[in-house]
Amino acid sequence: MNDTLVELDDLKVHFPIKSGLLFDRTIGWVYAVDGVSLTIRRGETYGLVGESGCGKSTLGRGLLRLVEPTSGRITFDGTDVRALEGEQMRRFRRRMQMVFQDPMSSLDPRQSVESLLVEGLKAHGLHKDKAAMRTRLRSTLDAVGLPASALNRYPHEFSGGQRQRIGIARALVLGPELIVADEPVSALDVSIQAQVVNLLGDLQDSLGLTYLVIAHDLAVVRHISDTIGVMYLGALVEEAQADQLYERPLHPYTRALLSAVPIPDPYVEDQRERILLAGDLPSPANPPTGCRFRTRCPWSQERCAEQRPELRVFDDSGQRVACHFAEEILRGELRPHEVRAEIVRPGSEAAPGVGAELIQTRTDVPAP
Amino acid sequence: MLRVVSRRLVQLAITLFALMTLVFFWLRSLPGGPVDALLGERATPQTRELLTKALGYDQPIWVQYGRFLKNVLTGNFGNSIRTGEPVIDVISRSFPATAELAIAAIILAVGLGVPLGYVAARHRGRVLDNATIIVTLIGISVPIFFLGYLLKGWLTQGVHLFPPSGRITTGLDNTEVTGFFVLDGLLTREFDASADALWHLVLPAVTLATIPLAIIIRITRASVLDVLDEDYIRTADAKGLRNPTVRRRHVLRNALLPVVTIIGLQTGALLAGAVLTEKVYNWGGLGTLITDSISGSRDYPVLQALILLAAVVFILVNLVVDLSYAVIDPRVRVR
Amino acid sequence: MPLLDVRDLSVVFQQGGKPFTAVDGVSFTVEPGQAVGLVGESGCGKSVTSLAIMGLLPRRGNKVTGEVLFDDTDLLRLRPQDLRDRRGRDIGMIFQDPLSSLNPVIPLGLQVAEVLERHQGKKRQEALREARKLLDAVGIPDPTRRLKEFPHQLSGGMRQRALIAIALACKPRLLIADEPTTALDVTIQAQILTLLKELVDESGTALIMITHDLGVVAGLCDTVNVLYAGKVVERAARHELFAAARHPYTHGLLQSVPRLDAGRGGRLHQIRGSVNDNIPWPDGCAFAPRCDRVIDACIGETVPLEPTFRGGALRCTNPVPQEVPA
Amino acid sequence: MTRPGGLSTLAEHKRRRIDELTARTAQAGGVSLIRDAGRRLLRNPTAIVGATIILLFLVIAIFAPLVAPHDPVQRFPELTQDLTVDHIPGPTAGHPLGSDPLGRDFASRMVYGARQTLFVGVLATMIGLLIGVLLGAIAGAVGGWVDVLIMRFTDVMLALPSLLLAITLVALARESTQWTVIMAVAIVNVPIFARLLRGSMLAQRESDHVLAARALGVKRRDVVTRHMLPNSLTAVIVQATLTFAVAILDAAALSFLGLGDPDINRAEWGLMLGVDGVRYFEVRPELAYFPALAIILVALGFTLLGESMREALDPKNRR
Amino acid sequence: MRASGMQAQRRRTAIAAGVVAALAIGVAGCAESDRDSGGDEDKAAAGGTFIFAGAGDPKNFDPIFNDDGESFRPIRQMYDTLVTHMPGTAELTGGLAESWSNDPTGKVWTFKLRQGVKFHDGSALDAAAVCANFDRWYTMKGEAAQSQMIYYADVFGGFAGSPDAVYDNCKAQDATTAVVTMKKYKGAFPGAFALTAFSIASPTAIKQYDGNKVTQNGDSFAYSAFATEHPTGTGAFTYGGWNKATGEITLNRNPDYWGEKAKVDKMIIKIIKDENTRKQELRAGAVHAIDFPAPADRKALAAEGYKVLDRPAFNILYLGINQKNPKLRDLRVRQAIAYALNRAQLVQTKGPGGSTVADQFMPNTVLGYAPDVQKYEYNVDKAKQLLADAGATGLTLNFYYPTEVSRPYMPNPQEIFTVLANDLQAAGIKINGVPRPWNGGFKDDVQQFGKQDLHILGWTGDYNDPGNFAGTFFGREKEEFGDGAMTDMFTAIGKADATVDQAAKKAAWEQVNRDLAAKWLPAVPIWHGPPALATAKNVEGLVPSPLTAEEFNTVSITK
Repeated sequence: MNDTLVELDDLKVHFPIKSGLLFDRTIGWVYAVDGVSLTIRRGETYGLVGESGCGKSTLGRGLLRLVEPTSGRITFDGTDVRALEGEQMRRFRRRMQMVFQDPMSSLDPRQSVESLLVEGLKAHGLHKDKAAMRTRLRSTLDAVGLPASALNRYPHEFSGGQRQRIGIARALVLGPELIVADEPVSALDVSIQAQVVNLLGDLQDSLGLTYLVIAHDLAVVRHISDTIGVMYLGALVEEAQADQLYERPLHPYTRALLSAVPIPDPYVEDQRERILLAGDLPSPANPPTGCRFRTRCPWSQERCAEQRPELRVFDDSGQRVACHFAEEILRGELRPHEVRAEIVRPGSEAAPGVGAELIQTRTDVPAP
Repeated sequence: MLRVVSRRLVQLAITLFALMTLVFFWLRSLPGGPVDALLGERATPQTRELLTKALGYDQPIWVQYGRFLKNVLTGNFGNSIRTGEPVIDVISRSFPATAELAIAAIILAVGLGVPLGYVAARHRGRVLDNATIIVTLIGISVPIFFLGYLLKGWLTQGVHLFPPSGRITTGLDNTEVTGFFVLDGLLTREFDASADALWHLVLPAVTLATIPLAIIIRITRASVLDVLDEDYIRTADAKGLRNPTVRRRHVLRNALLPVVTIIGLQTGALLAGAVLTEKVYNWGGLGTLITDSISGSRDYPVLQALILLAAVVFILVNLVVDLSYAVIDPRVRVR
Repeated sequence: MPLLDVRDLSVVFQQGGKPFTAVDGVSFTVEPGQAVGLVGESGCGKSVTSLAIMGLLPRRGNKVTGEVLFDDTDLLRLRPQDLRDRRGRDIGMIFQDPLSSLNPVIPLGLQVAEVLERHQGKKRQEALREARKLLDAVGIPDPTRRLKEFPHQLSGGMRQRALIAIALACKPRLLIADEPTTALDVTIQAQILTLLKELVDESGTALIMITHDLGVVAGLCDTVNVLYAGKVVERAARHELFAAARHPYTHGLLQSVPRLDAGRGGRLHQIRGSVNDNIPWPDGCAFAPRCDRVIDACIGETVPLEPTFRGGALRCTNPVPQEVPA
Repeated sequence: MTRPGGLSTLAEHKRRRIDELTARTAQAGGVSLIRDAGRRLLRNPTAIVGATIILLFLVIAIFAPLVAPHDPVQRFPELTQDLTVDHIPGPTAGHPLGSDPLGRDFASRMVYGARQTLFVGVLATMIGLLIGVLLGAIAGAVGGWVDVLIMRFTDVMLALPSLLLAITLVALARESTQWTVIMAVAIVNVPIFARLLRGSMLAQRESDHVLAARALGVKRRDVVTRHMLPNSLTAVIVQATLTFAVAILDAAALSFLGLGDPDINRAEWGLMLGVDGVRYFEVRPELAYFPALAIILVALGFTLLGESMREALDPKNRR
Repeated sequence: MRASGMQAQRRRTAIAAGVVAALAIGVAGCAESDRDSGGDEDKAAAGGTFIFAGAGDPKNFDPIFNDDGESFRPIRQMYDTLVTHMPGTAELTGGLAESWSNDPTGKVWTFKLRQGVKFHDGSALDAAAVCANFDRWYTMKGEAAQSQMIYYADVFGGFAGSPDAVYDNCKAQDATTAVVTMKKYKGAFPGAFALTAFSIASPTAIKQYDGNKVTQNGDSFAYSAFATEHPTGTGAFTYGGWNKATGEITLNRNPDYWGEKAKVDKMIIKIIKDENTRKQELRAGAVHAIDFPAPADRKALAAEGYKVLDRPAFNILYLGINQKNPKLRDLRVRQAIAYALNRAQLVQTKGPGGSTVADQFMPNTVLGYAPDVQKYEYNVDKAKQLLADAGATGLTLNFYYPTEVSRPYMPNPQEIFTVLANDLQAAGIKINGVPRPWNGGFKDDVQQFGKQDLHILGWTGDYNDPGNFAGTFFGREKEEFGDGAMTDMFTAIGKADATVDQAAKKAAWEQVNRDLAAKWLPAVPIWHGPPALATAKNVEGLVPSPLTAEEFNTVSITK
């Protein structure tokens, strides 16, 4: 039996930048996800790390088709997900669920926990048998460590950790095979993070779930993942087994990332050597030519500007890397040089005023 | 910037065209109208027929529309039914009156509203603040025509503090240059005329300013409170800047951003308020023109042009607001 | 003599109905050139403490008691205008969100320059020249152009650098950094932390580092104060603290954070409940409802902060036993 | 003695107390956000004042026949006999506020005025709300060219200031009845409601909880009706409360301009103020003062309530 | 008191002037004043400026193209008619014609003109000029112009080429004798010669300023320079300009006027539409006289020392009954309606001051007024009885009334309607009130389409002739009354109107009035409500005219 659950092949998600005199025309694209291929095995946890704006969240949503991918192929348990249409897709969602970063905003404040959980069941016609539904709710709540009395309470009455449990319960109640967890702990207090991390682990053990965990915190990802993919500016730059990646990072970006994560141990900290990257992440609307990391890479060469490196299998360990000079760097043949920081303008998506239109309320308009 | 302007202008043109077409066909489908208005009570049926023909109402509607469109595109909005003058003349004569009134009102509203709002915010939760809130709420709730009547009744009758109506004392032979009487008096050195016009301006301007004033106070207050909560004010304080510097440089400038938007909206809305105020004070501006063109006479040519004008003013004012917003707020400039 | 001596600082918010004690008798000192960490989760009072030191808490609706001795002057008792003279000159501060902490409508140059104008009496042109140098010093490329630019035109890291330039413009003797890297990406965080470290080391400025991230403190601070529910629960030199945390909270916190250099898997240590779980009476240890080591004394009596023999302090009746060094 | 140190009975007791407290909050039952906001509202004196005013007038409106001394349209001989063009009888026995210009009992008209005024205000607001919400919901839910079309349409309407639009609408109406006024005032608010709802729905559409619902595989229709609409309606309801005050004032202004409800038999404050109040101001100022006061109070009531609702629902204030 | 008020204002103005002047230093000087340096105030001391507050804008100043009182007011000061009314009455007297006569057929009118009368442009008024006016009207070209000659179309039946045209020709027998020949007799003459619309204008000026040019533009008409800028007549005042921005029409004293020369140097007609504001301006001393003070203000103004001048009633307000409704064809139902109305109370509570209950469709000053018509005193029981007799109990009627309008005979239609409807309801007639804007449907629905069962409307007389009252309403079949079947009424009125002999005419009209009240009752007359004027105490010589046709040459302002 094939143990691959999810396979992405050259997935691209591009967002149009629109502007126009009267009707909006597309004047450019944000290359949020620009050609990612990866495989997630059944029952494993695939960790996706990268800094904000690297496209990791978009990848997760694209995978679930919550944003429509521009091109590429998504295969879930042998099914071509992108070929599913309307009702088919809707029904298929039962098998792949999502856990969000901010449990407050992802839970409809107007609905009680019960109706939040029942909603998914209803959508898939699982609410008909009342008794079975009850049992299901109970067991799900139990699984995430919430009392049954939580059912008739509302999200804002819970603490952050509990809310995230509700969010997980909502995903679990449908009995999915894959859960995409987008920054599941980053909004939580340090002392609560462990609870949720443990919960995710427990659930995987007991239910045989497959996770795609998206996070910026490399330590958390390392802790829970089997395989880790590192994203930079819309593309996967390196992928390896968790330990392998930590032991032997190949891509300069991975190296920098690893060296930047603070470790709560002064002895370690005092001895660490940091690879400090210069400057900021370039705008995904206007990515550099060739290797996207070259503008900040201390090992960059001329070739990096001309040719975009493929994600290639490095050696037998299955570690994959997208760097022309991974071998040279590993062997220490290439010396790092100094990089001048370039000024990077915040992308248009960060511009203020985007969002709900400003609506003038009528108190602001004179009455007679 | 240019993009915003051109986008708005295209929008304006389309809006105007839609409005124009809508209004034209709608008016043609209404009972009464020009024929009735031109005839008075004494017309014979023959005269009525004659008139219908003279106005071309016997022609198919699309012919009439084509003619109307052609006229409008050449800047000809026809003649007023009520006065027989070209509509353009009627409107361009009334415009300065309303503009003068509106500008005075805006100056009053902004000049008083911003400081009052600021003071209220600085005294948040205290008596002064609460009093301001209550007064402004009442200000918003008062029908302004009634307020106008009260002011007029109290200050022009018995005690003749102000003239009860009009823009200038009747018979005062002032020379018109721009149609802004106060300004004209200055330009022509007829200072008594200028003063007289100013004197006439006080009550109407106060009346018209009431609601914008109340709103500007409220917005300023809210906005200042918001800004005071901002992190950069904390930064400014952490720098040890002196209070006046913080207030001027950091608080006011940011607090004025929403106020500018409101001023823009209010300027457009003043036109509506002017209808009431001008009626109360017999102020011969656009407001009066609107009521005169509807009430009794149904002066549709004028009405048509006025609707278009109101739309133009409203949209242009908002464009100006957007532009000034861009001037004040660098964040908007990028787009 | 310590540069800053905070003694029994309390802040009580009185907005709405019940008064809420955000900071409850916090004491600590900062020696010149020393880096002191204030660590705790959200709501533990660490930011309020820093604002209270700076006198930046809103004047209405709260009560600040205790003493904040800076150079033997009690900052809490200074007249507002005198305090303003010190802020920005003697004490600089940087904040968590560099975007909202910079005024969006004022050019960067002026925002740096105005603090020089204020405290060093420089003229605008001179101050701008100085500002250019400062921006350069904090690693902002092409500083001449940046002077005329606005905060939204810079990336997050550059904004934080600008904020640091402002805070350090007058070469203060104390810098308070309130979660300066929380809003930033890891690689940028590393840049900023390195920068801070360099600047502090070079200038001999003392630093109060406020953060929830134990990792950040581990690399930066000499002494670490751990706060819980408005109280200092443990204080230690960083090597001691990370090696042998005595307070169950500190201990649990260290155990619960996954470490990059640790292997995969296994359950993390977890602390029960949430920060909001408070005991419904004034006495006792605030951590008691979540504590695994709770005993009678934790619940019934006020637990004092007692000095430890290694120069730190501990507020616990039943501390974690010291591990035998391996 | 499972834990180090262990627990004595005292500590056990206290520990139980903690657990009880936790349990009690758990059993407190669901408090929805709305109810929570409602609770906050009840603690806000501004809201209380506003609601009290509205409630008071509502009671008067509902029980007008019981409160009013007389029929509001009946002309009383004892009043008409003293009534001339330049004299309107003041209070007499049985007529506490005297006569109106047609010899009707002014007090009764004031009382029934509550009914008519609230009727006009509520109806104008509701109609505007209904059409606006419908348009906004369609625009927000369907998107695409339908959205563009509806938004351009509201643009055209918003190009005229509200009262001006109302005046124009009345002038352009085929008939002049009470309904002309109500509809004119209602339509003026349509674009505001439509845009408000649409904007809010667009924001909702991008929000995490809608995304979450979609991820669950909830049907598109249910996503709109269960998530996007209800959460967007809050803003609309607040706006409606505020609109109410404006509607009454607009109606009064139209009356003053001679474009209001033509049936002066109808006791509506705006009409009473705008027509009789102004015309007979010198003969009997009370004809203006009383309706004006009533209008100001009601408008104030709704503004107070609306503003405090907005405050209560503002996430910024939910600390 | 007045004076002090004005002085006070002047003083304040002076202070303000100082302030403004201070502000203006440096700004001024771009434009030069074109004001005459003489100083108006000194001049005012001599004859003064008389400021009259009128209620509406005039249209233009060519008499023939106007039909409303607001236009006629300034026109009347600048022009004269051949025949005019004695001040304060509707009696005819010589105008530009010292005397007039007509032949026994009633078709040929001979006018003896005054000598030495000159138009404002210096040209002489002679018979040729008079005939030029008559010919101008008759031969006016173009639908646009013709459609605006409302009075001409009404009185003279039509234009050259029209079979209904009344006018035939005009001959200048000699310089001072003009002979106008009609195609048929019309009872309207000679009264109609006094219509302001038929004022005699300078043919030279008309020619010079292209007076016949009326062009259609959009939904309305543009008039010539003659009509708008160079009105040239023989009147006591010459045209001084119309400042539309301030709504002021200035008229200057004509020092060469043939009649009583104006006592003031200048008069200004200030247009103030709101009655309340007119009153306040009068009180503030900014105007000397106002038109149409609100009925409600009469008492207060009089008490404060202002003169409230009632114009003798020359109008009629009636309740129209539309016989298209078969129920209303029954005379008993119409009488029931008449009995049901408490008109005395209506006059008391809502009538303009000095108004009287009308029992017929013309005031008692008009020839043919019959004192002995059936009166229909208020009697609800009788009304109910009549309705029962006619089998019309439970009758529901659509009652149309105008909004957005105020006429001299109908200051407040909504109130009048409400009271009348109330009365009718009391008699058991259900009333369905239908309000329509005056120009936005009322006139259309009522006069053109006759959609109503009942309506209120009225009329202000143009000249003293019964045909101008009852004849206008009931002389022919009208949609307004749906009275197509009442041929005997049309015949009787036609006959009375065609009677040349004055005594016979009087008798015929008296009978018409009696029959209108008792036999036909096509409408119920409500009241004659004279509109008033109010002046400041120091205004002398203003004689109110029943036709609202005051001439201001007699007005003076005392100190």
